[in-house]
Amino acid sequence: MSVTLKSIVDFWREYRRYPIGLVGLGLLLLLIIAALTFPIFGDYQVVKNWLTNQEYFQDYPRAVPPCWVGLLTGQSQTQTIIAKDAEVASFVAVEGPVQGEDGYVRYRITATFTVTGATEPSDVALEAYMSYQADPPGVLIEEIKVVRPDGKEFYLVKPVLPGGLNVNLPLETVAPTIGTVFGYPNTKLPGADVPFSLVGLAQNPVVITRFILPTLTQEYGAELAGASLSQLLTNVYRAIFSDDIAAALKGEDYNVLQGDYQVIITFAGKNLDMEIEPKKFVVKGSCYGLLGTDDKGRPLDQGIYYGVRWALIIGLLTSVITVVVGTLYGIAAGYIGGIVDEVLLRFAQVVYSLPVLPLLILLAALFKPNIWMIIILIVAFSWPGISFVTRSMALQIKSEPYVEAAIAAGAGTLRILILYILPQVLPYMFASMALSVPGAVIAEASLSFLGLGDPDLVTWGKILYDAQDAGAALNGYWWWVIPPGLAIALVGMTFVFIGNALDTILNPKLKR
Amino acid sequence: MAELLRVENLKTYYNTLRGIVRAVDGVSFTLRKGEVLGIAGESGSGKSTLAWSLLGLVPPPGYVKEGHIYLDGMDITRMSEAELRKKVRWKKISMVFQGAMNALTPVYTVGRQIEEVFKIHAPHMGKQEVWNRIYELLESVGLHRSIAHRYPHELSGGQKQRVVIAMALALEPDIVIADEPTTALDVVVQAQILNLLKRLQREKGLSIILITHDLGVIAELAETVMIMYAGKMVEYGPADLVFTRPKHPYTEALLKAIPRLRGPVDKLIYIPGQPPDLTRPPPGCKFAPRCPLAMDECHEKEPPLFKLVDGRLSACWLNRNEALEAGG
Amino acid sequence: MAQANGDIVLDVRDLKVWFPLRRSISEIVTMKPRRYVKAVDGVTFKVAKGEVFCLVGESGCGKTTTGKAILRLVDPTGGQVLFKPKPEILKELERRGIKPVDGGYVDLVRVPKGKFKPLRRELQIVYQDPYGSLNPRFTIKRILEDPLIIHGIGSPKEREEMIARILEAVKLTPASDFMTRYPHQLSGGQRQRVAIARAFILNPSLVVADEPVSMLDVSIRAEILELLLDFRKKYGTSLIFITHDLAVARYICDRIAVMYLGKIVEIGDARRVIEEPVHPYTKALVAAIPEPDPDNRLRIREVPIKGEVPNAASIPPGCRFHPRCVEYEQDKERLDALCPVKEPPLDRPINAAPGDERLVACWRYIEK
Amino acid sequence: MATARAILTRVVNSLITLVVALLFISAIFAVFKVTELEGRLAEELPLMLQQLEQQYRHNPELFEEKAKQLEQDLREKYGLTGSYWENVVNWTVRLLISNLTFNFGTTQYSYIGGTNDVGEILIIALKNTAILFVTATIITSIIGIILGLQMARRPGSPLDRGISILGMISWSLPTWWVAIIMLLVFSFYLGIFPTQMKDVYSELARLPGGLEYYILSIPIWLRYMALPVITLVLVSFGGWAYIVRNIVLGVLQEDFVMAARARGLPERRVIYGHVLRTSSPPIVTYIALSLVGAFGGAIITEAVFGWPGMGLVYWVAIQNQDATVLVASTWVLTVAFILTILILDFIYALLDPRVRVG
Repeated sequence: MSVTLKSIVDFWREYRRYPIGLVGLGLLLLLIIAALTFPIFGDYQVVKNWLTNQEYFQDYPRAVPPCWVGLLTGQSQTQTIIAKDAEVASFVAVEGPVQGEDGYVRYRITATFTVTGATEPSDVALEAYMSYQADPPGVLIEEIKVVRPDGKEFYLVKPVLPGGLNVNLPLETVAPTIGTVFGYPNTKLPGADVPFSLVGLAQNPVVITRFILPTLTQEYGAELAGASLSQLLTNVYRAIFSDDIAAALKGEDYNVLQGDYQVIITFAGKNLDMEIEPKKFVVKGSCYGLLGTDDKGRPLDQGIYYGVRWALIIGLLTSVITVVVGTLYGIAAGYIGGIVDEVLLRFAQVVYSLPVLPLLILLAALFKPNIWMIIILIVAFSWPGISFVTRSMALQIKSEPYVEAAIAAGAGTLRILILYILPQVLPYMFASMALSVPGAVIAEASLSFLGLGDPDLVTWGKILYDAQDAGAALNGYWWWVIPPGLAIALVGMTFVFIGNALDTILNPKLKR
Repeated sequence: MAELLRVENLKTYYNTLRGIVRAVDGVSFTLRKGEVLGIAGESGSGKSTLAWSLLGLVPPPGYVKEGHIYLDGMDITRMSEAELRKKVRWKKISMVFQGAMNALTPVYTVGRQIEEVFKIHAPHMGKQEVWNRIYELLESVGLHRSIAHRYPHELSGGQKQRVVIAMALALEPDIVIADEPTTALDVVVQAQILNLLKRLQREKGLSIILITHDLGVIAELAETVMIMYAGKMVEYGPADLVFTRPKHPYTEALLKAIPRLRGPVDKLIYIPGQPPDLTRPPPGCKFAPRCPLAMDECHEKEPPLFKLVDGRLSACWLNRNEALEAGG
Repeated sequence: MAQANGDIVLDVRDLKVWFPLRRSISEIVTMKPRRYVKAVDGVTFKVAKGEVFCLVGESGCGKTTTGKAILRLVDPTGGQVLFKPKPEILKELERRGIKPVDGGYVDLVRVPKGKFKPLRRELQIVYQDPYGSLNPRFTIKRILEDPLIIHGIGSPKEREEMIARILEAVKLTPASDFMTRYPHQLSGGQRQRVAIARAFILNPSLVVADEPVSMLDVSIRAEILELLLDFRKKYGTSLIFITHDLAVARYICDRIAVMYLGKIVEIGDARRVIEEPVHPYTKALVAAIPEPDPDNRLRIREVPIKGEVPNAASIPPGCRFHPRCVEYEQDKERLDALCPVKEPPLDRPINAAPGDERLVACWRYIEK
Repeated sequence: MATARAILTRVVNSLITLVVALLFISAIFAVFKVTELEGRLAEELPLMLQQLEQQYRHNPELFEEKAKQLEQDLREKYGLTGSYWENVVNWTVRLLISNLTFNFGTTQYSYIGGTNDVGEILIIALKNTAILFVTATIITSIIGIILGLQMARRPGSPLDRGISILGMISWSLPTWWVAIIMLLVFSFYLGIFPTQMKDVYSELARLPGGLEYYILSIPIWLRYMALPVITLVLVSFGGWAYIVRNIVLGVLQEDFVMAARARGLPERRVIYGHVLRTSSPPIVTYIALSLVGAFGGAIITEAVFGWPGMGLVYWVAIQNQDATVLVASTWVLTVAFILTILILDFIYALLDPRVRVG
């Protein structure tokens, strides 16, 4: 026992001398930690919904870069906020009931957020549970406005008359009901989650023509002369965040106005008793998280974080099985020798000279295998390389005088194999295991990249497939392309470094 | 006879991780024209390093620390690589390498490799002339000329050794260094190769430096013998004297350790222990720890090379009284 | 120590080891018979108890293969190897269903591989290369313990004592110091002593020593030879000593067999054979050996032999030495009907001195 | 004599490999095909039977007969007359023949060259793949060998360490990913190179005919090839250099190197004439191995660049689920691949006199 321990200690002493090997070991530790901590720090829901449920990602900004980019380039960005349940309170305030002198009871939702980026947030969305009772039934929306940092108020809903003058009429005649805006039957609203989207509202033709345009023309009438309706229709949302509202509306250059914004929604009704419970508040900023999002809004950091475990599983499992199969095959061929060796060797050569990837592609395209099948397929094509080396090692060790001396001392075949041949082959096995990890990881990634991976698995290859499918390179979505590839390379490098150090220790010819 | 080569206090060291290996540590000798110098020593005594030093070919991390090697008055240790190549190697000094099996490039025919030597060193020679010379060379070492068109792996050990000797003679150098020229050959072939060397040496008046661990082989050829131990020369003198009346305990022990083919079967003696670690040599005489005659002094002070009455050199304190002077 | 005392441990009769050659495609097509490398081609000799028997010859003459075939490390193609094990081993073999040939001998060639194990205690080998013959991953203790474990000898404590004793016997002292070391921490000579210890730890009746000193420095060879002779004396072990060096053979051997191309050409008392060789090949061998005698420098050494050793796959017909034989050349007319035609048997030479037990395979000397 | 034997062994080996590959490809496709056709049959047959039943409502006996006839006809049409495995075997044989005769039929999708004949598509694709791959391999080998030699001559030097690490890193990079990055940098951000390499054809179509065509087409080819070639070279030269270094380092320790130096040969001659020449057989072996390794990555790289080669054919065929083209291209690629290895084997035998004779 102590002999084994001593040899391990000796080995470590030798290994320590290879900085590259130490780097590899450090990286491996990091990767293992990453793989193990996903359940703690990762968002499993994201990964679960990644492939199947696009709805889940509707709150995320789409195809936005990571937020740290702003720090590097000096360009400010608008942070994405996705607040749920309890967190919502820090962004959204609900006031009410307020009994107005005009006989209406009012409730007001105020959502506050900050725009710091050079581009406007792609959406500001709110979801709240609402239920109400009113007599007479019906809830009106008195106004929806955005209060901008420059103090201007941008009305999305404001009761006005076609003539442009605000007349003191009862609200019922001028204000829309909750259903007109939010699409619910206006008579009775039982308790329900009601969604609100700034983009949705600002791009809703009905809302624009009935409410927004009248208020805008009232204010910017002169400046907007000559702008076409369709222009106005498409540019309303941008105008909300523009330092020059009119220019933005006309589609001219403008800058995003930075600062604190408030979205205020006021409900009103006679004898209104409302329950408003904000559930979710979302600002789809111009950046997201550590690694940005893809074109479906999926947060790439989670996908890549999750991918670590599968890369390690695929890489290690494939290489371990490959090496074990190859080694046993090689040792068997080498040790038995004779005609058996000849046949085994010939077969291995045949498998070896098949073009692996095309065959893998064919198999994967025809039979749509799951990840375990893919691993088995990769192993099926990659064991011969190992078997050649172990075969010649077995042949060489078999002819060493000390093995013959053991036979002369009466040692049986099993004893020779286990005590004499295996210990010599074992270090080589470890080295080749490490060195064949990158190949396995790349092979799986390649299949996934072609869209032939396990359909139920989020892997780096699959993320890259989506990127390629969306033309990420040609659209400049570098954050979608670089990190998954780097992650693959990192796993590969980890094991190449370790394998290389092992190889150098085992192969004295390469030393110095 | 004229002095061809003079080596003065040559020190060739290797820088290794474990420390400096003093492979050759202060060796001096001269070689006259037509003289055969045998250098004998066991593994690790520095004899091959000495040979490499003479051609300026010490492989890194080795280097000539100090000393001079004068060839025709020029100091080889001061020469640039280009000068060595043009003036010394093969033209003046050629070498028959240890393990001739591996001294030939496996991918070229034998003739082509000899041809290359002429191409580099005698570019004026015509192709026909060169090939005639190649055939002549091969025949002079007892090979058929068709051997020129064969690859090294097609030849037997003895044939390869002959080819290597023929190649060494190509430019008619003054000195041939033969490093273990017969090791790994069977006795019959060994005898043939030794005969060949003997014949060539006589015919051409060659100077040969013969390096081997086999005192029997040295006795076949060498006029003068140098015995090396742990990078030092311990005895140097005419073969007749060194073999019959050794003056260093190491030489004496070596001779007594060899079983003989003729004469009474004496009990062999052996030298206990093993050669010193050259990175940490013992103080005093390097042989003292294994020497049956070692005195206290031997462990402390390194003996100089004493020049004895009969002209021999011996590095042993026992010879102090007999010595004419302490040379070295 | 001659064989006269009749206590023969090993009796090798007509031993053959042929290695089949791969046939080329044209040979397969033309259905030519398979060719063989006849490494050992009918070798016969006896080894007495406590005797040092030498096999000498040039590389490729089959001396090592003969040694390994006796130990069944190489499978013989034919012949008999009669070996007399110690009584307790013999009993063990009988228990395993191996019937001894008369006189307590076992034919090693006919013992099935699966039942050979008890015999391994009796037959051991020391190799030429001290660097390759010890498992680099085992400590010295483990190397020496392995044979004991394989044969189930002793408790761990007893085994350790045995190892200590044998290490002292091969002068690796203090034993405890060497036990924990690995082979790479030893010098060549020390390793060879470990190899000898391993061979003798099972107290075998026969040890094959395959060029045990040829890779060692001259200054320590004598010590290793001494050690082998010591063990022989102490335990009465018989030694088959394989060497290419006639001088070493003369020093250590009682009897000697000179091999050429898989056959013994001359066999007899070591001193006699070397000092007065009869077979032309032996003569050539003896003549070829350089000795540290400065007088040699002055003469060209005459080696009475022609050409080079032919390939063992194409052994010349008749006497396999005749194409290189100088004496055949000289006496061609008389010998032409014999040498190139008929293989000479091993026989007493006609002019043998009385008491000379030597046998020679040469028509020139046996033909009456 | 012995040379003939060595060559024959290699040819036989390649033939065996081809047969195994052929059987393998045909058989797995047959399994797929039979399964697919069975599925189609199971879908179509009930519908047609329903129709038939309507037609022969009044004559159940005739219906039985007609129904049997219908199933029989359909099965024959699809080649599904036997049991499942019989069908697979039948299909395998059918595919074997079409593969062996390179008679792959047509496809409904459009690939390259404006043809629907699978054979023609593959010829164009293979040619383009060869152009790209051979160019890249030649450049890589030259750089790799020169760098490797320099590294071996000074082991442990900054150059040696640097390239070694680069080699290790590139060993862990998927080639096609590097291709995406290259596109991102050079085509998207810098706009130096075109993005879709298959556009080379539309550009070539604009050229005049005759001799002028050949002269003018070269720079166009070069412009479109540049980025893919740079990518392939960039990814593999480090690994090459590292392997060459290790092979050469081994050879440098051989005795004949010092012997050659002792003969006064100039260092260049020692290194290139003796060391490199002796290292060349293992280096050629390594070329073969690296082709095996790099090939897969390279064809996916083609797909990324839209280079009109086998990779693009694969990519499109996978998107279209075009099994016919997939199988045909796998077979063609396998044949090309095994032939390449065979040729390299011959080169090896030519370079190494030991193999040439023994």
